[in-house]
Parts: sequence; C-alpha cells; structure tokens
Amino acid sequence: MAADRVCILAWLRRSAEVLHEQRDYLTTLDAAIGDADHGINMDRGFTAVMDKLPSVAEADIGTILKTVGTTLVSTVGGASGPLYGTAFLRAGTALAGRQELQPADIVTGLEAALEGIKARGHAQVGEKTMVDALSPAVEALKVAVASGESLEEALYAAGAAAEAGMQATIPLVATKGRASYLGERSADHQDPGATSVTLLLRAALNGK
Amino acid sequence: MAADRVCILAWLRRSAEVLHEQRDYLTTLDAAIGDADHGINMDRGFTAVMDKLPSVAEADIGTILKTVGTTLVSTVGGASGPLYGTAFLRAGTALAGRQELQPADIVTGLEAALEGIKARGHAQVGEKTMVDALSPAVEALKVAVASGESLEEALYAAGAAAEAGMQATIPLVATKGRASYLGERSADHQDPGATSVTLLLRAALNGK
Amino acid sequence: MKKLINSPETVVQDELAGLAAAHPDLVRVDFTNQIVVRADAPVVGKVGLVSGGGSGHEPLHGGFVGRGMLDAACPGAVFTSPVPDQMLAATRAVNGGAGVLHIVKNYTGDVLNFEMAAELAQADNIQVASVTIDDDVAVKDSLYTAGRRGVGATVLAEKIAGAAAAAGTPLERVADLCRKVNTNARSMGMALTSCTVPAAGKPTFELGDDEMEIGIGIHGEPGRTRMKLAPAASIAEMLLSPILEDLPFRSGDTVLAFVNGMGGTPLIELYVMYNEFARILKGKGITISRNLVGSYITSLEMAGCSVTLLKLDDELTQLWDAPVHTPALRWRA
Amino acid sequence: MKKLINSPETVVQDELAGLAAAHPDLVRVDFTNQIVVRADAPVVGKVGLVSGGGSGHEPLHGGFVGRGMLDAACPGAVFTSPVPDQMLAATRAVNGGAGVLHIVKNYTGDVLNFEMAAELAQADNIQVASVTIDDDVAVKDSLYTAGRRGVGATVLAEKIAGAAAAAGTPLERVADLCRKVNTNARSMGMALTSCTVPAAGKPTFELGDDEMEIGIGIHGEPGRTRMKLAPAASIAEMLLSPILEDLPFRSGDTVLAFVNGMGGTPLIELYVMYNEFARILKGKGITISRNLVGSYITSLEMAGCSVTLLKLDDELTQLWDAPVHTPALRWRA
Ligand SMILES: Nc1ncnc2c1ncn2[C@@H]1O[C@H](COP(=O)(O)OP(=O)(O)O)[C@@H](O)[C@H]1O
Ligand SMILES: Nc1ncnc2c1ncn2[C@@H]1O[C@H](COP(=O)(O)OP(=O)(O)O)[C@@H](O)[C@H]1O
Ligand SMILES: [Mg+2]
Ligand SMILES: [Mg+2]
Ligand SMILES: [Mg+2]
Ligand SMILES: [Mg+2]
Repeated sequence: MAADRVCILAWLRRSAEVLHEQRDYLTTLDAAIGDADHGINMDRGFTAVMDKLPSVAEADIGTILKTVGTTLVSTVGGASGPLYGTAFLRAGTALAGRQELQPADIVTGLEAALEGIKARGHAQVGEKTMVDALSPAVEALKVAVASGESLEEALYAAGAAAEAGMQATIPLVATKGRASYLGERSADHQDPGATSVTLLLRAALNGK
Repeated sequence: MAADRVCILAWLRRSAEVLHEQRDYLTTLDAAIGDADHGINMDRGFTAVMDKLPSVAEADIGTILKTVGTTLVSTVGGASGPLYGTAFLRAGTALAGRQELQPADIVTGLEAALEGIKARGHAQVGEKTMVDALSPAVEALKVAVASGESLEEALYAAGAAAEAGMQATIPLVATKGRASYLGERSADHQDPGATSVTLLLRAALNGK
Repeated sequence: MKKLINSPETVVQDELAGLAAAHPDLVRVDFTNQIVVRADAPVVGKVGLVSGGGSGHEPLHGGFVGRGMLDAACPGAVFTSPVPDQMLAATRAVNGGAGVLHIVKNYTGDVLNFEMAAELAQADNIQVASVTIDDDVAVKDSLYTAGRRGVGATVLAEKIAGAAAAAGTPLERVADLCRKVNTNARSMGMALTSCTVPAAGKPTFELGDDEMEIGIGIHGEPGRTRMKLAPAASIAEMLLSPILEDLPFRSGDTVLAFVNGMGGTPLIELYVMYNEFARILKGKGITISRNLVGSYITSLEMAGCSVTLLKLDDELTQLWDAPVHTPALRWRA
Repeated sequence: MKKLINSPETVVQDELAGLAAAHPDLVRVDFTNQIVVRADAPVVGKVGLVSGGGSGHEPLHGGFVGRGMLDAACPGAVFTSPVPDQMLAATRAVNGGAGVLHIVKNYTGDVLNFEMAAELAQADNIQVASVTIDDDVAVKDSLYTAGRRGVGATVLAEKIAGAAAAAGTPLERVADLCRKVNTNARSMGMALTSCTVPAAGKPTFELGDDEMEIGIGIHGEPGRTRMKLAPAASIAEMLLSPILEDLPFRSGDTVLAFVNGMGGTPLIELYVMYNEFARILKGKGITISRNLVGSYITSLEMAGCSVTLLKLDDELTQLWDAPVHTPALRWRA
C-alpha cells in the first residue's frame, strides 16, 4: 500500500484546510507565549502553497515537496517559515524523483524533515518547540513501519505520538524561540509549533 | 464712611481665600468652554499676591493695587493674567498716593479697571467675558454712590449687578477668548471670568 | 493618568532640565525666568527670535532654539500661556542690537502676555516686532472674534524667519517673511484620543472607542465635528478639503506639506497619512516640493495628526533649505 | 482599535508608499520585493548594509536607509520577520562589489530568515557577513536559549557601521565595528500601555490603569515584572540598574545615552526621563558625551520608553559623529 502523488496533493490540500480552520486556535496559543501570529503565518503559507501546487501537479513527489518548502520559506516569515520550509525542502531532496512512496520512504522523508528542523533551529527534544511533536512522531512511524503495520496504521501511530508530544510541551519551560523570553512563565502553555506539526500529521490520515 | 488700607488688605486676603475655595468650581466652568485652568490660574496668582503683600503693607493704596497688578501679570499667565493685571494696575494708577478711599474713589478705581480690561482685551459687553460682570457692576456702583447710598450698600449693589451679569453670560455665544472657538456650542455655559469677577466683588463685602 | 513624570508640579522644570542636559551645545535654560535661550545668545547684530506658549507641545518651542531658528523660547505651565516676565527676560537675553521678533500663536492668553512683554521691552529701548500666527482653518475667522488658532504654521514660520535672521536680514523684513509664511499657510488637525493635562489628572474630553474628532486644537479644544472613525484616505480628504478651499490652493501651486503627529501617534501612521495627502494633492495638480513628517507641535500624548500646507516660492524654499541646528530640527549642519 | 490606517492588510505597503513619496532623494521602494533601497544603490566599492525585521518599529529600519547608514531595509508584516526572498533581493540591490553586511536583531525568526538569505546570496557569489544584535538585559542570556533580544543598540549599530562603510572600510572590519557596538551596548525598556497589532485588532496585553511593565520587548513581549506606576526617577533607576551591572559600566566610562520612545510617548516625557538618567549616571561618575532622545525603535503606539547605553571610545565617537542623511536621522549633511 503506497502513497502516490495524488495522495500527497490531497494531504497538502487537507493540511491547508485544517490550518485555515485552526488559524485562530494556533494564534491564540501563540498569544499566550509568543506574538500571536503562528496561525496567521501558517495559514498565509499554506494558502500560497495551494496557489502554487497546480504548477507542479504533474511533477514527481520530491519536486512537489521542494516547491512546498520554497513557497513556505518565501511567504511565512517568522521562525516557522524557515523551519517548515527547511523541513519540506529536506524531505523533497530525500525523495527526489519519486512517483510513489512506500511506508519506508515516508520514514525517510519525515526523518529528513526532522533533521532539517533541528539543524536550522538548533533545538533538541524538551525545549518546547515543534521538535517535541515531530521527533516522537518519527520514532513511532519508524517502529510501526518496521513491525509491518499498514501505512494507515503507521500514520495513525505517528499522529498519536505527535499529539502526546504536543501535550507534553505544556509543562515545559521554553528555551528556544520567542517563548524562551518568558522563562518560567512559559510553563503551563501548549507550544503552537508542536500543535501545527500535530495538525499536519493528523491531516495525512484524513487526506488518505 | 471710607475704606482705608486695612480694608483693602482685608479685601485682598478674603479674595485669595474665596478664589482658593472656588478653585475647582472656576476650573470646572472653564473645562466646559475653555481649557480647564481658570481656577488654577487665579488661585496661583492670588497666592502669589498674598506672599507679596507684606512688602507693601505700609504703602499707599495705589501702590498696593499696582503691586497686586504686577504680581498677577507675573504669575497668572493665560488670558486672565494680563486682563486682571491691567485692571489692578489701572486702578492703582488712578488711586496713586491715596491712604483712604471715599465711595467716589472706588467708582474711579473700578472704572479704571474696567477700561483697562476693555482696552487690553478689546471686548465689549455681550461677548461672554469678565466684562459682562464688571461693566454692570461699575454702573450699579456709580448709581448707588451718586444717590448717596452707604459704601456697604453700594458695594452690595455692585456685587448683585455683577452676579446678574454673570448669570446673563449663560445663554451668550462667546466671541472673545478661548470659548469663541466653540461658536454656537459656547452657549448654555456660564463664563468663568465673569464668575471670578463676581467672587472678587462679593469678597469686598465680606472683607469689610 | 499614565505618564513618565515625577509629578504634575515639576513636569515642566524636569523637561527643561532634560533639554538643557541633552543639548548644552545648543541651548541653556534660565530656570529663574523659565526660559530656553540659545547657548551663545545674544548674537551681536542678528535679529533675535523669541517664541513661547504653554508647555505640552514639545518639541515646540524649546526644541527649536539653536542655530538658524529661535533664539529663545518661553514655556508656560502645561497649556497655559507664559507670563510677560519670561518674555521680557528672553527678549533681553537675545537682543543683539538688531531688535527682537516675537512669534505668537493666536490665543488670547499668548497674545495679551506677549503684548505686555513687548510694551515692557520697548520701555527698555529694545526694538520689538510681533507676528501672530493663525493658520487653523478649523476655526472660523472673523474680525469680531478671537480669530483662528495658531498651529502647524508656527513651526514653519520659526524655521523660515530663523533662517532669514541668521542671514542678517533686518527686523522688519524678518517680520514680513514670518507674516508671509502665515499668510500662505493653512492647517487642520484631528484626534483619535484625548490628552490628559498632568495637573488635571483626567482626559480633557471623552471620545468613544470608534470615534474621532475632526478640527481639534492643540490643547484638546473641541473641533468641528465628532464622527465615526474612518480610513486614512477619508480622514486625509476631510483635513485637506477645508485647507485647499480656504487660501485657496490651486493646480500649479508648489507647496511644503507638513504632516504632524499629536504626540501619541506612531510614525508608521504619519507616513500612511502622508501617502494619502500626497495622492490627493497630486490629483489636484499641486506639487509637494518640500515636506516634513513627524511630531513637531504636539498636544501631550494625544493620538491624531494635523496637516499644514505652505505655498512656496523661491524665497521661502531657500530659507526653508538653509542650515538649521536645534534639538528637534537639524539639517545641513 | 484606533489607528490612522486604511486597513490592517495594507498598512505596511501604505507606509512604504508614504516613505517613498516623502523621500525620493534618499530611498526608493521596490514594492514587488517589499524592500526599501537607498536611491543611488548600489554604491560601487562600498560595503552594502542591509537590515530588516517585522514592521511596527518605525523609523527602524526603513527610516535609516540613506547616506551614511543603511543601504536597504526589509520590512516584514507587522511584528513578523521578513522572508529570505526580501533579504536576498535587498542584498543583490546593494552589492557594490565590496560585500554586504546583514544586521540582524536577535529573534529566532529574524535570525533564521537572514541565515537562509545569506546562504542564497553566497550561492550567488555575494560575500555576506552577519552580525546579530542582542542588547536587551531584560532577558537572561544563556548558551542554551534564544538569548537576549535585539533592541536599541540596533539603531546605534546601524549608524556606526553605516559611517564605517561610507568611509570605505572593508566588510570584515565593518562587521567587527558592528559587533563592537553590540558588545558595548545594553538596553532595557518599559511600557505604560500595550500596543495593538492591526491584524489582531485588540491590545496585545492588558495593563491596569495604575500599572506598568518593566523589561518589555518591542513586540509587546512580557517583561521582568509588572508593578504599580512609579515616578520617573524610580523608573529610571529600575531601567538603568540592570544595564549598569550587566556590562558593567563603571565610574570613568564615557557613554552614548539613547533615550527612546515606544511610539506613543510624547517628547516631554522623554526629556523628563533623560534628566533622570543623566542625574543617575552623573552620580556614578559616568560621562554622557553623546546622546539621542526620540522615538527611533518603536512598538506601534505603545507608550513607554527604553534606554540604551553604549560605551564610547574615540573610534566609535568619530563614527557616530560622521555625517548621516536618512529620513529619520540626519546631521552634518
Ligand atoms: N529554534 C527553534 N527550533 C524549533 N522550533 C522553533 C524554534 N523557535 C521557534 N520554534 C517553533 O516556532 C513556533 C513559533 O512560530 P511562529 O509564531 O510562526 O514564529 P515567531 O515566533 O517568529 O512569531 C514555536 O511555537 C516553536 O514551536
Ligand atoms: N478678550 C477678552 N477680554 C476680556 N475677557 C476675556 C477675554 N478673553 C478671555 N477673557 C476672560 O478670561 C477668562 C478665561 O481665563 P483663563 O482661563 O484664566 O485664561 P485662558 O483662556 O488663557 O486659559 C474667560 O472666561 C473670559 O472671562
Ligand atoms: Mg509567533
Ligand atoms: Mg482657561
Ligand atoms: Mg489656559
Ligand atoms: Mg512572529
């Protein structure tokens, strides 16, 4: 059971919809410990992605993902623009030329994305960032795929792990990004970036 | 029945007290059609006059009044400073060297004061200014003195006329001073300067 | 009331002390007389320029004392005109033998106090000329009233007369140039919020959360109309129309456009407004050849703006361009 | 929300259009890339200076483009860092062959986007150096966090690096001077009121009628403490103490004192604050040899102030004094 270009495009479309629906929610989370723009930033970026996708609808999956990456870099700004941009660029590079992804390919792509974010943002797990959702998601996906679960089951496991990681950001004191200015006062709030990561991974299931 | 230096000094002291007591009242009147400082200005000026009076306590009445005038000019500012200052300077000049004032002298002094205000401010009766209280007061005083009334009766008549003039400013549309910027909207408010004139004349009775 | 002050009683002295501490090369403050004087005053042979008025309009006037503009400023209490003693002391301090010009904003208090000061100075054998600035079209002008208020044109008059004086122009001619600025300039202002006089402690007027006041004065005096908040483009239209009609300004005219903030207005908004004014004027064939954008004649922390247009000719343009070096306005120096 | 704007969507473009209309001699605006570029860029043989960040801090950075300061500014949406495309376009536009310096305020978004832009520019064979400004002592610095924020020192760094570049100094040396400013400067800010991001439409935070926030950031980020309003003298003490300790500044030091308004603060209050800062520094034997008082790095219409101290030596002093001619800062030109 593989994912083809159509699946990827459907996932991106569903992601754009979800981010648009959750725009105010993400912004509210960011208002508490940041500058109240994460939902606005992500919605602006994925709206631009939607405008851009028709031009690469016939391209390979690597090209599609790289196009998403450059579009996000060019339109999101803030911290999340370069981070999500790098994630999609790295995943696209890792999957260059592919017309179809096997579950193991998805692991490769997501690992590349995570490494890109960590390299760009110098963040480790536990710093109250998007890494806290993406890192356990990659682990869960890897385990599920290795144990031969279906793609759907594996993506479900990844989404659940992301959500758990997102919840786990609540008690954390931020040491990266804008929330770190708050010091101890950043605790008791859910990280907006970890939340958008979870939304994107959850959208992969709905989009299938 | 004449007014000597002691009477004049007592009148000035009583005036300072009344202006201090009515400071907020005058300021509130000025807030409605001006810039909310008439009480503050008059209180500042007469406080300075009180500080200054001991230095001329032994001088003639003309000198005392001129000292009040220069002190008001130097400390009040705004429109009322030069107007009241000129009034006292002109009265002092008209009564130069006098140790005692007969009722007719008081008419002379107050007429000089009125002419000073009118010359300085270019205002006529009916423009919603202090002239509207002082002008009828001078008239009333003149009539009362001419008909041989006592000084007390004459001053009472002057105060009553000032008060009537002050009341009569309420419906007027201001054409002089800051209130004139309001045009028609200056109507239905009592003029602060006409009010302070009335307070000063009324203080002459209490002070005796 | 939220202000960065020590107390309402000391705010003016504290501000003057700060001005003196920050700009000793340009100004000194005489605290006894409460006046700001050019550091090297009197300049022998130069006409001295004195202005003044209530405090709360900073940088006007103290921030314009220096080279190529004012020689002295007389700050009164907040929004209260200063007293003749200050003006006389300033006049004496800047008299370099060529006479002194009083630049007076048209408010009864300012006019009367400067009038008394001029009389006293003349009794002192100092030649004094006076020019009254009355450029605010929000107020109806009439021979029988106090007339229009002096607002934005004051800044332009002080700069241009200052340049003329610096060039050695004689008193009567400097006064004529100052009058020429006033004759050729018109202003109109608006407020988004009230200001709070420190001694009063509460806002001078109340405006609804969705309201603005068009035609406001620089002391929070009420304007022509109170209305619902509108986009920048409409506000620009409302401010410019009465100005353009009044002089009138016509297609082919060249103007200086001065977009002024009221004290609490961020620069981003002033440039948004400038853009709208420039668009409207372009549409009418009027050329902006010089401009000034910033908060130069303010009303404490009031949010809002005013616009002043000055019809320019070569003479006024050259004087405007001449070097100036004061705490608040500086170029070519 | 009360602002002089047409709409939250157009406020940045409208402001840039106003800036371009008012200062065509100094800057041009490339609306496609949303960048402000020096009118005569690129200057052949001169190091190009590029800065940028979210809008809402005007005059920073666009108001500092011109002669002797920045060559280009990249304004993002309000309080949102710009994207690498803008920075790359700016870098290309100002590259006169001597390389380009990126002056970056230390916020994750600004840093990451400038980093990507530098990589892209280098792939373009443009030599790029970067300096990150992080002078805000309100935030604890640590190797393991995002570190201190970049605030007031940015203005000083842009002026001083700009003067060095104008003098023909090579890229690495200009970058070193910029770093030297950052190393020797510390800032701290406070707010009396919140600001309102136009797109949000409501205040970023709530402050009681008698409260202030000490240690505020320029995006309305919370500070160190919220407390009851205090007199100017105590506020000055609270802002200066952590600055003086941090570097530390000592008796005998000579400094530039920069007293900055947050956008809604009238000049009268800034001079009151300057007076208090000057008094405290004098008491500590620290000499203010240069100063800057005004609203140069703002936070929309927020009321409040910040103070920046920069330890001066002859080199920095000479570069500070060098001619500058930009929309917002101008002297000796
Ligand atoms: N250094 C970093 N590494 C990884 N993620 C980060 C880092 N800094 C910030 N983030 C993520 O970015 C999110 C904020 O994104 P956004 O609000 O769009 O940008 P900004 O903070 O510039 O306004 C945070 O919630 C966090 O998850
Ligand atoms: N031209 C004038 N002639 C006579 N009285 C005047 C004139 N202008 C103003 N006044 C008086 O001055 C009063 C206001 O005084 P005050 O509030 O102290 O000064 P300001 O208006 O400068 O704040 C008015 O109520 C009015 O009675
Ligand atoms: Mg954010
Ligand atoms: Mg008054
Ligand atoms: Mg007054
Ligand atoms: Mg942001």
